[in-house]
Amino acid sequence: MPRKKSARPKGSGDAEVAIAEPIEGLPEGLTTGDLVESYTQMILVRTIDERIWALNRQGKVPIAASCQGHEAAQLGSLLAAQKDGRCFLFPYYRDLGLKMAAGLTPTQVMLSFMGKEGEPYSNARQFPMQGADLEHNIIQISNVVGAGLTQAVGYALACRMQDDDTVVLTYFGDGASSQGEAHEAMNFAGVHRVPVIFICENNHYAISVPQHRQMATDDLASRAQGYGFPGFTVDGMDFTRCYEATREAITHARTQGPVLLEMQVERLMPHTTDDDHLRYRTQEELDAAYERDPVSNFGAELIARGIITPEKSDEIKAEALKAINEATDAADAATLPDPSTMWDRVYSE
Amino acid sequence: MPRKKSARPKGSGDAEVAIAEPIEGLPEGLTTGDLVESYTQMILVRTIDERIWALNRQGKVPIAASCQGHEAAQLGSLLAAQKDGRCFLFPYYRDLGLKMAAGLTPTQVMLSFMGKEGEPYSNARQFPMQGADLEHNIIQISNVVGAGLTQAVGYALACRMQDDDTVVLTYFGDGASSQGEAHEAMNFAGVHRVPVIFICENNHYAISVPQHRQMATDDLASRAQGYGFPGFTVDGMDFTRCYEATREAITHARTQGPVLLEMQVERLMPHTTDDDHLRYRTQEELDAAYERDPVSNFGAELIARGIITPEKSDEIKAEALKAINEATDAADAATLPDPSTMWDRVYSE
Amino acid sequence: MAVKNVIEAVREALREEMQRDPKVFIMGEDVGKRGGVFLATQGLIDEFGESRVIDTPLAEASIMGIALGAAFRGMRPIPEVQFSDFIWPAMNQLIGETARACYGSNGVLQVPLVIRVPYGGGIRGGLFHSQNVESIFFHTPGLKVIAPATPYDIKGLLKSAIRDNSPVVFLEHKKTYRLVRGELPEGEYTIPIGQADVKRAGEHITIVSYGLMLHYCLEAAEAVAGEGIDVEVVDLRTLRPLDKETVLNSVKKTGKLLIVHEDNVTGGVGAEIAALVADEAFEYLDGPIRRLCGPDVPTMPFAQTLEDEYMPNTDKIVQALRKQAAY
Amino acid sequence: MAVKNVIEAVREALREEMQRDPKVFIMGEDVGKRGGVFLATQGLIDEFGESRVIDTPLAEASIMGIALGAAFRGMRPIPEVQFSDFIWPAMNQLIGETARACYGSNGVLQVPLVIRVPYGGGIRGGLFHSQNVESIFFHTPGLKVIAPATPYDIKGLLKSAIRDNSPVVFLEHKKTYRLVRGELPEGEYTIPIGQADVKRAGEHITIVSYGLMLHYCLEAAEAVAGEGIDVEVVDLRTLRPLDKETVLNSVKKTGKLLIVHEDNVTGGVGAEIAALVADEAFEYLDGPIRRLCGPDVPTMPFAQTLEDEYMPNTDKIVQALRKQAAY
Ligand SMILES: Cc1ncc(C[n+]2csc(CCOP(=O)(O)OP(=O)(O)O)c2C)c(N)n1
Ligand SMILES: Cc1ncc(C[n+]2csc(CCOP(=O)(O)OP(=O)(O)O)c2C)c(N)n1
Ligand SMILES: [Mg+2]
Ligand SMILES: [Mg+2]
Repeated sequence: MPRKKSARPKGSGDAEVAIAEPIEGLPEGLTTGDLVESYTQMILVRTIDERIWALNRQGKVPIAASCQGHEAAQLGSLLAAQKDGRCFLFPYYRDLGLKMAAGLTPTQVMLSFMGKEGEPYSNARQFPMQGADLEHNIIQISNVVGAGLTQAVGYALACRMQDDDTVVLTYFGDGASSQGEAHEAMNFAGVHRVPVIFICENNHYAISVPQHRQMATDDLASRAQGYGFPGFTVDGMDFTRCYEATREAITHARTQGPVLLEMQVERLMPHTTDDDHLRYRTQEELDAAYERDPVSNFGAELIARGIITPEKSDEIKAEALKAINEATDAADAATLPDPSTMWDRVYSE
Repeated sequence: MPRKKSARPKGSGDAEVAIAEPIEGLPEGLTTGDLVESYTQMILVRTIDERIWALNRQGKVPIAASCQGHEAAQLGSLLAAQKDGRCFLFPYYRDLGLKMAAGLTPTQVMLSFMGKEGEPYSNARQFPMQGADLEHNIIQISNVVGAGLTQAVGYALACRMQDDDTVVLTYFGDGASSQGEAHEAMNFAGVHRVPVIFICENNHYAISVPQHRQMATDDLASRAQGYGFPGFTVDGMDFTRCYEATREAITHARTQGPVLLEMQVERLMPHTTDDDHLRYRTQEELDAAYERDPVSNFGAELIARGIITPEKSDEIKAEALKAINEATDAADAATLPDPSTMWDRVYSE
Repeated sequence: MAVKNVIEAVREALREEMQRDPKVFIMGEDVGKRGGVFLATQGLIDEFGESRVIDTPLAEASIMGIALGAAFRGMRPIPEVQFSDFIWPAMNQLIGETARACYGSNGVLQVPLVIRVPYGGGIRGGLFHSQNVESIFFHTPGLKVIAPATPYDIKGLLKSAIRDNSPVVFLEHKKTYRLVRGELPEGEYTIPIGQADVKRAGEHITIVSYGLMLHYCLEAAEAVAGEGIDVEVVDLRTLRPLDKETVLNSVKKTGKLLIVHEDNVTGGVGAEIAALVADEAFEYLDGPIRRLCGPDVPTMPFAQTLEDEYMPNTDKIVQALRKQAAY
Repeated sequence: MAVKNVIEAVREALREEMQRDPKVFIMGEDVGKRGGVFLATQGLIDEFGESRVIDTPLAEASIMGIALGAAFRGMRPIPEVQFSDFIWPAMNQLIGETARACYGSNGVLQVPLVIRVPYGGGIRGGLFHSQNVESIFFHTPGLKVIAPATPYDIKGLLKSAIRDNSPVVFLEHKKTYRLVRGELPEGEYTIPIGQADVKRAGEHITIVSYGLMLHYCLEAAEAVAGEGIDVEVVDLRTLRPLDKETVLNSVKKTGKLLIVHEDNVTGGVGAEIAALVADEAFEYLDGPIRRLCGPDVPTMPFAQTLEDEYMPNTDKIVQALRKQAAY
């Protein structure tokens, strides 16, 4: 699989952690079986993502943020965390792929988007998949941009206090990087060498605001230097690259402290179902982005390298469709939360 | 006058602005007359600063933050601003020297510290010299650390909107650099290339918290790179160096956008009159700091270079003492604000 | 007179004031090409350019602090917070700095600034896109707080707010944006800040309300009119400074008071209205002062059933009115 | 029983709870070697080490957010805000995230966290070192809010707060730190959250107060006792959840209510007390509900004359009591 030479070490903090240049063959710990499984997940995520959008147009899903274009970054980094086995996640609101690959069933996802009883993060008190899914080591209280970062740092600090070598991965967008709390989180993490990885899914837009109106630099990774830890920019459309960079970052975080990983991706869909991105992006720009679709490109790669056959790929897609259809029906049939539960659990019981 | 080789360019943004290495002779625009005048101001500031501390012990001044150790940085940068003639200031709460040199009389300063009628910033509604002194182009609403930075950026942006080429200088401490708003201010300034200079008076302490618990880097200037503009660290104990660096920064700010200037100073006194710094600093550390006293060293330099005589120096001190004595008496005799004015001016009239 | 909705009224006010005064400018997230997420600023960047319609980085504290700094220089900024839910990071600038700048400079600094805040629920916004945030501003001396309910009031009050030299928090209920329509006069007009409006005269019970709830109150008043309950509906419009006179006069006439708001009941604006009346119109009261407000849970949950349970609505108000009438 | 002041009571509670439970830790600005600017944490770094008494960078939002994250992992953080005036940058974490974490995860996440907040004026703190910030927390479902007035109550309530699994805003009036002294029992004790305390029984007028003002109220009650005015003084101690029972019972007995607090009057805690009584004890009221509170100016000015003008004090309370009695 050809890899783009995309890891550009930016931090001064710890030169010895420079991420290795891509080599032929698979990165450490990754099997072809993993690739097939991740591709299968990607297809599932993409299929449900598209379905949710359609359900929104049908009035069944009030709002959704699509992860189309972010799948390789989310699934690649997650796979590294899963293989490590001692990671905890504070995802971003656009991380449908991450949350699914971490363990949610399609039905649970559908319950989330339809706001039905049984929703796993908050029993539908919150926006889809917002709250906590402790079974899968995930917390995301809110979609207030930037607010999860300090919490992730605190969680990681607590792990260390408890002599537990968990590493925390916290995800955010290029827009979120402008928030004061992003700075405060990174600064504290640097000072206390907290085992946390800051993963920026940089899709170059915060709703309609393009990157050059968000930051004066070409990349975010250059900021890490000011916090005394390393930062890297990786091609977030390249699944194995994201896996590899995250794997190395986990090792670094556990032994030496924070890392900033910027994964450059594309937002293929409008910001949310409420948005129309043609107000602020040209069709040409979008067409170029579609060319870089991480899911179809990953599939094409796997086929080109003989890891799967075109028939297998079709089979994966057919199975995903079947699973999503069933999930949609199940969620459609599910009940709404009992109104009286609105009053519960304002405080710990 | 020997100069320390202290300018260490840190920013990548604009290499052409690297501040010149110190040369023999005076920097551009600076006359020996300026040096004598600035020394005279420094002595006045130091004398009043010491007096205020004494008055606190006598119960006449409820609280004071001393600027001892910061005089060269404050007066050097201010002189550059004054010579430029088109600068506006958002000072920090420790900037007694700056505020005096900008134009306050000793009596006005004493009225401020005693909370008397006629106090120039807020008529004694606020802590000493907090509010606005528009006559001298100064605004400092609060001493909430970090809050002035975004306001300074907004002020500078407004100047540009009005086709006015004012440059804004905003002062803050090493502690303040940790605030989210410091980040937000610098980020916005970088994106919009706002004519603002961020001057950090880095005295290596935020009350008791030492620099290495505040930031993981050796200096703050390295952060500028992440905002796409230049940052420099200068020896804040060196008056001419501070003048020179600020002068160049003003030119840069006016033509190309923000600059971060870190002036490394020493806090010679406890944080405020309420503090006892021996709880967290050793006597040895303090003794070393006293050696670097910018005021006595500046005086010694001027004498060594024959710019003033020892007698002249004594005369300057005697005059300062006289002025401060008169100011103290005047402020002592001044009345307190009329209680009924407490109700006024909650809203613009 | 043309019939417009609330968002159109907002946009008209912004455009007219920007045309009138070159010092007026807009800043916020996505206010430029996107026209704001609710399209309040749609088209303004084309008319006034990038320097007067500024897309900011995603950082509310700086939006507020920069606006304040610009106001100090004599500009008249209109920062927008995308949803009220995201105003919290800006609280220090708003409550600490903006509200106190005039007082803290002994009147030297003016702060001609209007922060526009889309707020409120009933739109399936869940915990973080439904908040009512008015009580905190209501409690802050130095701020003016406006929360109108109709296109006419919104336009007239937004124009007054922009011309005011004190900082104004301008609350626009999101659900009213497209739902509520009304006539807008052709010509120029403004509505004075600080005046409540009796939206329906009545003899038996006073309702005090504002924002979206006002419309439900008016519906409820109509609903009980047939039962012989004649309800007076006072629309506060401006929350701070509070128009005590209008509230007190109404209660002195009717003797009974029901306060309705969407915000959590405890410590909400309604508490102050009750306290005001229990002090200054005590002798006129014929019965206990009642509040029908959002319950004490953290804003509105997402699921339809839960949101419905949270929101005060016409039915719930009708029942409360019947209870008050029966007392 | 030893006589201690308020700051000593705080310190004792912290030390005992840290000894009892290794999950309890302290974080904030200058809490380490400096022992906090009010010396509440003096000596604790020596006893418990740097990992349990953490000097943070100067950044309140992160102090709060990091504490919250640590609580999610089962720790019991006690973040300190140096002065209440500096809590604003942390508001999003506190109001948006901390208060809603339990509700927003449907009860899955517990938040055993106590944020200690030195607050209040009368100490020549000026606009930015004197603030009363309780009303905003008081209005926030999901938070518990405690504001005791005596060393005994402070210690017992702080210990309960630390053991509670919900987030607690713990308000310590700065002026009481060294001014107010009282007996502390030798052994272990706690005081339940949510119970007001009748600090003085009386028949004619109820005063509801808390914090520093409580002491002035007690003095004033004594002062008018000789005039035949028998005042009952209710110390709320916990503001949220509010002990409605104790307030209502007292007013039902006396028929007259005066509410005293230092915070600005409009929209303060007193408004809710008035609203509560005007609803649920209306029939028992013998006269209007009065409030004696801080005026509606942005906190307290610095000059002695201005601060005195702002602060409610014993004299002003005495006058208000006489007026209430005469009604
Ligand atoms: C504090 C805050 N301000 C504003 C918003 C509204 N908002 C939601 S997402 C978003 C853009 C986020 O951009 P980015 O961080 O780049 O993430 P992306 O959507 O591109 O994945 C904005 C402004 C918010 N959720 N929180
Ligand atoms: C937001 C905020 N938090 C805390 C404080 C209390 N405080 C006042 S000064 C100070 C330390 C400031 O340190 P630094 O910025 O380095 O300035 P220095 O005092 O060293 O000049 C602190 C914590 C404050 N004023 N504002
Ligand atoms: Mg983005
Ligand atoms: Mg410092």
